[in-house]
Amino acid sequence: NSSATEKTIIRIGVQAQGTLEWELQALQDDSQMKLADFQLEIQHLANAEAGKIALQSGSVDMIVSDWVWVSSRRATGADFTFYPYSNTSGALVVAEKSPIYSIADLKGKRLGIAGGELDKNWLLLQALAQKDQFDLNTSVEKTFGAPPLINEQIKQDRVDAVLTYWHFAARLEAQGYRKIIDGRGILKALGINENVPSIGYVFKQSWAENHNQVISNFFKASKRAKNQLCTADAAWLKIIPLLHTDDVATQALMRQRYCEGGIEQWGEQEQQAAARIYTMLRTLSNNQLTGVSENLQPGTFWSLD
Amino acid sequence: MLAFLAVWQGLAVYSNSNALPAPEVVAKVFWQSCITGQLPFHLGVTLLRLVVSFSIAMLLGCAIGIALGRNKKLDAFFDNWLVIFLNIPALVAIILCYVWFGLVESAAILAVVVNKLPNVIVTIREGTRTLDQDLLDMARCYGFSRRKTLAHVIWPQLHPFIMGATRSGLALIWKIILVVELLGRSNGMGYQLHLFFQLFDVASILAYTIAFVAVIQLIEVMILKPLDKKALRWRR
Amino acid sequence: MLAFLAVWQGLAVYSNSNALPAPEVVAKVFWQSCITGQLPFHLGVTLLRLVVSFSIAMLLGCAIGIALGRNKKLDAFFDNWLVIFLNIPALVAIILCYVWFGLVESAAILAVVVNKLPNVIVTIREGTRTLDQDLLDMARCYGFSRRKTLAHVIWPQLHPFIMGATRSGLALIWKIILVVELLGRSNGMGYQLHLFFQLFDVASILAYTIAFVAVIQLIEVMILKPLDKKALRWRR
Amino acid sequence: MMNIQINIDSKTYPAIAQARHHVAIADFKLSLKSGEFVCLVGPSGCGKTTLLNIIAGLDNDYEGDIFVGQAHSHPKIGYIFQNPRLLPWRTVRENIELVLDGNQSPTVIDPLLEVMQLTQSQHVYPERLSVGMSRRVSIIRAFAVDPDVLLMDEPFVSLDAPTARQVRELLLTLWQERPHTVLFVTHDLREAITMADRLIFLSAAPMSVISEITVPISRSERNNESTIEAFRQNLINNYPEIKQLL
Amino acid sequence: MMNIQINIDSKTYPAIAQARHHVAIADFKLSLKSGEFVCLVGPSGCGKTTLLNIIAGLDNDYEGDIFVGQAHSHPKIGYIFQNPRLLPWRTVRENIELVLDGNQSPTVIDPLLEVMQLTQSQHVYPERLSVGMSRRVSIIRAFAVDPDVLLMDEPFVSLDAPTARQVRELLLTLWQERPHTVLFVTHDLREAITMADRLIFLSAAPMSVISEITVPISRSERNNESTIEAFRQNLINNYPEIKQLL
Ligand SMILES: Nc1ncnc2c1ncn2[C@@H]1O[C@H](COP(=O)(O)OP(=O)(O)OP(=O)(O)O)[C@@H](O)[C@H]1O
Ligand SMILES: Nc1ncnc2c1ncn2[C@@H]1O[C@H](COP(=O)(O)OP(=O)(O)OP(=O)(O)O)[C@@H](O)[C@H]1O
Ligand SMILES: [Mg+2]
Ligand SMILES: [Mg+2]
Repeated sequence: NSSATEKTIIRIGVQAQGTLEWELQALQDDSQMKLADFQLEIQHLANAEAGKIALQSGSVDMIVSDWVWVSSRRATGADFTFYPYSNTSGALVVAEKSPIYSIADLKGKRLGIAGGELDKNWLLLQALAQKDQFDLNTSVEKTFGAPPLINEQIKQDRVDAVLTYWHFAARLEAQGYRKIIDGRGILKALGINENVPSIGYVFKQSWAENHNQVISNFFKASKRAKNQLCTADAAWLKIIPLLHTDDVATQALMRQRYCEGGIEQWGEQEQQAAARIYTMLRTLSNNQLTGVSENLQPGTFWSLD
Repeated sequence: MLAFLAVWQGLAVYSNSNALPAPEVVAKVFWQSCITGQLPFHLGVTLLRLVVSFSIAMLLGCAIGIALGRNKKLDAFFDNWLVIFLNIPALVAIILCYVWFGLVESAAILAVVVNKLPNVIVTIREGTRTLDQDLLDMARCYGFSRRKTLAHVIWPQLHPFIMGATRSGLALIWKIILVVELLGRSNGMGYQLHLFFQLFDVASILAYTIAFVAVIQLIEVMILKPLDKKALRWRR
Repeated sequence: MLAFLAVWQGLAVYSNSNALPAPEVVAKVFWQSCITGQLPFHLGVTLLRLVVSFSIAMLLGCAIGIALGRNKKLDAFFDNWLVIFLNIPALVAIILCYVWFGLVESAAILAVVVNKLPNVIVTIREGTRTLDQDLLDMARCYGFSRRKTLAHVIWPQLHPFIMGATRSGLALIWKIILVVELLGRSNGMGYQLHLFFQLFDVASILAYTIAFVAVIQLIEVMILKPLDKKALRWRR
Repeated sequence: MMNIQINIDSKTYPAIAQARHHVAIADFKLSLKSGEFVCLVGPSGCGKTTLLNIIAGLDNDYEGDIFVGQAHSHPKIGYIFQNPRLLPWRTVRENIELVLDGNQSPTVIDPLLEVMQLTQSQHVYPERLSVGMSRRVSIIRAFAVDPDVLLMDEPFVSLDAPTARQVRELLLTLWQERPHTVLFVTHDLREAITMADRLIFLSAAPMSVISEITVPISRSERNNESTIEAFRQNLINNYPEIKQLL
Repeated sequence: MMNIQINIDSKTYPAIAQARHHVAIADFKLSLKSGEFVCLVGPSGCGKTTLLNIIAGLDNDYEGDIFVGQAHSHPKIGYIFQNPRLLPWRTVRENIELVLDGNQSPTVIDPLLEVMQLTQSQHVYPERLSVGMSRRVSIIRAFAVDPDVLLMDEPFVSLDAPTARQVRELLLTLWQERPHTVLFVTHDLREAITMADRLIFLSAAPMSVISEITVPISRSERNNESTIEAFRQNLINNYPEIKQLL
């Protein structure tokens, strides 16, 4: 029909099992979507790297990713920009009966780390340990690995604690594992009280400038969907198959973590906090995570007018 | 076959972790994904990609391999390139293909071909070097056409190399296609397997693996074995 | 070589995206990672794994391949297993190895071997089937010992197959070892490449790739080429 | 039917590894009339096969020149190699059919198979043939192409006496029906005398012509054993320069 | 030095694909005395090579039994195959040295190489040899092992007359120095008469013995050409049953 052709098409890369998929599912039942001036074209992608490839190759207009990456890309000339989506963050988890209660207890223990050396939480956790005058990097027995394998490691008691992504942490927690600290907690302990988003929508600035209104509308719709999921059980029930788990406790915990991650505040203050985190990560990772650029690139954060 | 099942069952019972589900669990998962049409769909998509990229890689690979094996100058020139292409990480090739050509089907296929082609070339080249000069001379002396020489003199001698390339080639493509699908397609076995891996759903992973192995077995029994038999019927 | 650089430079300028950095950028990155010792360290670790798993896979593979090629009954029995192992996705093998044996070095090596071994077996088996019966009969008639028969009659005939398996084997192991390191090791090229990949730092990826290709070229020129020459010096 | 002018200044196999370079042929001049039947006799390893390969155009790495037939037409060559060189993956019949050109009917093979007693074995793969049988197949293959030039490198070894006799007769019949130039290598002097218009005796490496002797026996008298024997004795007694070869 | 009892009820090659099954040998009985020199003469494709392979122990798929030598010691066999079967990737010398057993010195090869005129070529790879030269290498190989039983399948084809004569003499010298049982296949009746204690004439497939004829000529008279010729004529004229073979 004619109205459909007038709608702007937003091609969006969705990571399978990401929370964006939940929201897009919820949006399908959103009555206001019929009136919206945009239409979504969804490309399912298996993992974060696939999203980055998709965005770079111009096959999608928008993905969800992190701002450190956006900044480092901008430093090499790309014009990507970032708008916050969520601030859920990974966590340090131990077995229920573990003698570990604080970071200091990790000394001499076996620690499984999802991702790699450049995992943001791992870097920040080291910084935190530094404040307590000990070098976490040398005082724990590290095992890096893919998150599912790391989860298996703790289940098989091959490691004492794991630092992993939020939904893997949630799955563990639901099974009785105990959270020591999460990403936000680490930042707080490091003196950053602002709620800085961990991930957000990433898109080309040039594209965004041409579709300002549409993008803003899309973000509103996404937020609406999120509210729906967090407030309306009916809406939530519909996306339960996307969680791929029959365990009710896990489902509940995942919903809780997801809803806690909503962005309430995004302004000058948060962006400055992000800049401070950036500087911190830059030193911690010895430039590797951030690239050579000394500061967070200007324009990294997209502002809705 | 039964022995295999028994060993598996034994191991599963012994380890008793969700890292190795028992055969019946896998069978159930297998059956369910068949009914929902999920497995056939993804398998079909992957197989299609496999067939297309395999054909391209084999055809091109045989042609180039024979050319390099027979022509020393050409070989000396392309040898370095071959080693380079042989050892370009799958990842790099895949990323570059996708970034240049977008997340389209042809980019995926190209990525697979780029990964597989050098292997075929190397094997066939090795085979071409062992061709029997006496028979080639005979063909030349009796004025065989190029086509005739290829079909009746060269091809039968290359057969074991081609079979080797085919068998290990199917396996290699299967390994690569998984990564290709993982990084830029929204269907296919690679995509599905990654999802299962994220959920640590080993039962599903195994179910999909078995489906694929079954297909390959079918190809083996229906196509490769008879070909082998036909091609080797002259042997004592 | 120069041609390659030229093509690369051309493509880089033409595409002008950070997906394909120009040669000089890569050279700079390469130089820097050499100075910091990063690249040599990770390359060394990966090479060590490569050497160990390659040796195991080739030795076992040749032994089993020859056995299967010469013994029809054994072959019929193991054929199915071989097809199964050949087509177990790298991912599945790696996951299972890690889950069963933990994220340890030996699991990593085992995973690589499991992936590579069936390829070697298939190639060598194909080669063994083409062995010249006349020469084997001669050896038997003159009472050659097993060792003598292997060294002087069988091995030289398998040479092209072994070279094929070696060349494409190094490449395959390299492809797999990346995945192995990515999923469960905290050093090595695969681990590093994954980090770079997360950052989409193609320049570093290429720098590491080049380092690896250079090593393989070295192996090719220092070991494989001379071996080839020695083994083929009898040819007209 | 072609005349052949051979003029090889030298043919050298280069040194490789421990093997020294080897001058196989030096200063070799020979001309064959169109339709002539010539036998080559020379010590083992002197260079006869090398010569045939050069004439057949399989080896171009020599100094000198070879002229075969009229320049404007490409001569059809039948070559019975010293080893049968059959394609092991093609049956006897397929091996022969492969060399026929498009306008020859595959039925031309049948009478040849019959004479060579291979009709029974025509669908067998070469690995199942005895050596003598393979050799017969390779003979049929060369005859089947209706060659202008027929090169034969010890074609009748491994054949029993009656078969060899029969094949010799067949060859002569074909040759007389449709004359073509024949170059025939043999170590059997009696055979050479029975068949040839002219005998060429060759020296050891580097190969050159020691002596050319025309056989003056008429074709009708050739199957008389004593005539042949007498000529042989005559050769042995009266030609000291070829004594070493007999 | 071994006596050999051969008693083959039947040897059948099974049917494969289009090729029908083939009864190669039927009801074959032959016994060789220790140190005897026996020649086999039979039509091409009758089954001579098959027989030698059975005796050499390379083919166990037959009905009947073979007894070679005293049961307690494993006979050393020298086999000159119908094709040279050299290892192409080993030099002439290496090919020969490989068959020597541990307690033979490699220098035993040198005089043999000398006689066969291969000293020059000892470090050459077989692909660079002429056919006759390869054949000589395979002859040396069989002689070098000091065999108890020597099987020879048309060993002297592709050799020029003087070389063949020389090799025949060498063979006889070795045989007289250190007697061993020899089974010799040839299509050349003169050669057979010159060498053998006994001639065995064989029928076409299925192979069996048509006639056994002892050669009563003393060893010293064997190099007299006319004696040989006379015996040959005698064979041709007085033995109608073997007429078809000559
Ligand atoms: N592997 C085989 N399979 C089937 N048939 C075979 C095989 N080998 C030989 N034959 C057949 O057995 C018969 C005897 O073969 P053999 O090689 O023993 O003959 P021969 O007497 O040595 O002949 P020649 O003098 O030509 O060498 C032939 O008709 C041949 O076709
Ligand atoms: N490819 C080659 N490389 C080097 N030398 C060779 C090669 N082919 C043949 N020769 C040498 O050239 C000489 C002549 O070989 P050729 O095969 O022409 O001999 P021939 O006269 O046919 O002998 P025969 O009667 O034994 O078949 C031999 O000494 C041989 O060693
Ligand atoms: Mg020759
Ligand atoms: Mg024979």
